[in-house]
Amino acid sequence: MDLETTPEQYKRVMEAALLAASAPLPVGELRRLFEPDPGADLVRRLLDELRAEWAAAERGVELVQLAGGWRFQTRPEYQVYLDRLKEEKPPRYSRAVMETLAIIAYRQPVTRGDIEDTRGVAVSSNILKTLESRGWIDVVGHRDTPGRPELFATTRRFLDDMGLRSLTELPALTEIERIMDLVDTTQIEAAAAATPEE
Amino acid sequence: MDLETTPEQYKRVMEAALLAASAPLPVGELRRLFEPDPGADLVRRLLDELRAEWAAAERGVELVQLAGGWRFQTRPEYQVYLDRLKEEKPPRYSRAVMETLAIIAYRQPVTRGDIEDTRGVAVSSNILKTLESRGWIDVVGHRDTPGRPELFATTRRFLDDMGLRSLTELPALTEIERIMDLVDTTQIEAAAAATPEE
Amino acid sequence: MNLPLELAPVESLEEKEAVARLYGEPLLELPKDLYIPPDALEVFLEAFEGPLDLLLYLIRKANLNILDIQMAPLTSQYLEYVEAMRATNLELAAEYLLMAAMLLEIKSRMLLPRPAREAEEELDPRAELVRRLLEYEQMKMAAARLDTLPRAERDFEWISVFVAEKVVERLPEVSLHDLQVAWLRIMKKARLTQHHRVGREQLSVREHMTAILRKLGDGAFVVFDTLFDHALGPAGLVVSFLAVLELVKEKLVHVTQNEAFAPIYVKLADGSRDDA
Repeated sequence: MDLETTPEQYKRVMEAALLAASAPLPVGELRRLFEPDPGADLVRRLLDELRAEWAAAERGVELVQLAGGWRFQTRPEYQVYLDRLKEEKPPRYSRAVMETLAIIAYRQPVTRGDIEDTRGVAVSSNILKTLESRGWIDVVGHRDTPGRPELFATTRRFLDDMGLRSLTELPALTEIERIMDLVDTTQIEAAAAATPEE
Repeated sequence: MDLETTPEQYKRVMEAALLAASAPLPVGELRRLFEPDPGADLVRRLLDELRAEWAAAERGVELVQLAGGWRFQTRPEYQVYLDRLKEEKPPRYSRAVMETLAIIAYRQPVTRGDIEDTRGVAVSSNILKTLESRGWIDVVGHRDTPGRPELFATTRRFLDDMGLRSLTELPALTEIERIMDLVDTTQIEAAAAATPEE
Repeated sequence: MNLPLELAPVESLEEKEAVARLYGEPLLELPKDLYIPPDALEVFLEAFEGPLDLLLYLIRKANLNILDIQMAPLTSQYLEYVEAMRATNLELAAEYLLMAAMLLEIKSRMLLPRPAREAEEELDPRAELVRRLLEYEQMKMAAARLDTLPRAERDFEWISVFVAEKVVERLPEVSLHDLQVAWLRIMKKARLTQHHRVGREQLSVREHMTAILRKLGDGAFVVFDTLFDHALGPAGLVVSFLAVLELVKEKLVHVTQNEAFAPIYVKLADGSRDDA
């Protein structure tokens, strides 16, 4: 009734069991797949081979050894793809965060005071912290005025994440600003909301 | 930010998603893995390639197309091994359960009364509960007769679990149908018409 | 018309299985006189799914064509079973009695002489029973076949490998378009449109301002010349120079020169303690 039990066949059985398992399988458990018991050493050796085979094939799934045993799991690099299958909507930054980022990007280097002047409202520390922890802005100096306020600018990382080579590739606004005078802001916002995620 | 997107890379991503999925993935869902959308044709072609690759490697796991989409599953020949790791045997369904399931599958949508007419015995609530909790049947409506009895039908999960892509892939009923042809059909129909609905 | 109904292999297997509990006696060889030990009768009857199932069995046992049922022997056999059930105090399902009544009714109708003129319209009293038997048999066989299909969890397992997720907060995605919209909103709100036109040149100056500030980041004096990357070409150098001027104007850097033609030094306005 058993399939032929070459080392190759052992591996195929272990692989199927590991792929189908809902929890890590310890070596002792994997030995139970076979009759007679192939012994811990053989099972361990085959596990190592199996791990190497999957690694060599550069698959999105890898065999890993954990405290609780062995299991297949997706490689972290693939999370970005798998996340797309999730139903939940991607989080969005608040309008305040986006406006602050825009001011820093287009007017850098700027102080918090500059941002507040432009937006007409106070800028909470949380907003700046959000952008700093994202690695998109940092402090590049201090303005030589009373209080020596910090000067914020965008980072290399910001350009990378936006797919830009330089700030000059930011969308030029003069043209649009002229159109803006004719268009109500709410319309633009509505259009922006309707634009599919890029 | 994305990995390089060669056909090979596409396949690795789809493979990882399919191996990790907890339900069959339809083509439309698989397209969402990529930006920009590679289109249904490319995804289908790559799925076929992927299935062929796994089949050629003679693994214990195969890629199959089901009603709900594509999914990896272990090959039945390997079950004898995998069963050895199981704490408890999967439920064996009684004839009453299987007959009820067959009537719902082939005659859907049907009421409990329809099932009882066909089987000639009362259908216990347990039987229907067993099938409902397995996710194989559900209530799809009510018949517009006194008491508004519930109408049962099979689910997509039923097809998936049975390895079917659609109800038309259910085993054919031909043998009996051939015999039915030999019966004086008019007589039987007349008899059926004469029988008051219960 | 006399086509013998053959049981599907699966089904006959199942039948044998069900009655194998009867002292290993195959079902088809049960004694005709119906002597079944009372404790076995229960098991025997449990093997049936109901009166239709029992009738089908009786028809098969007598090797009858289902379409040519001899009502008399079938009915008497059926009644013997029902009587046996009653005698052993088995809980008698209503369905069995109902079927008995139906059989008797069919039998009696067949015994009645038919008036000649009605003969054509009169239905064969067995037709409804045959229809139900065939319908049931069909579903019974379908159930048996359904049971042989490879089934998840019994014959194969689903694959669902663990998804290794970094426990990181999911970060919002921001597109250039989002940025543009944000900026335009500010412009509109602040009515700055006329005063602050941001074009490519300005941005390029601002980019260099940031770059120079980063070069001066450690607060040390830096030789003016080294702020310029000659690889940028003449246009780039001009922009860099404009950036330094802008930084001076905005009081972001200090530029010092001890004497004419001496090296020019630049340092952050917020530099070290000796800045004052």
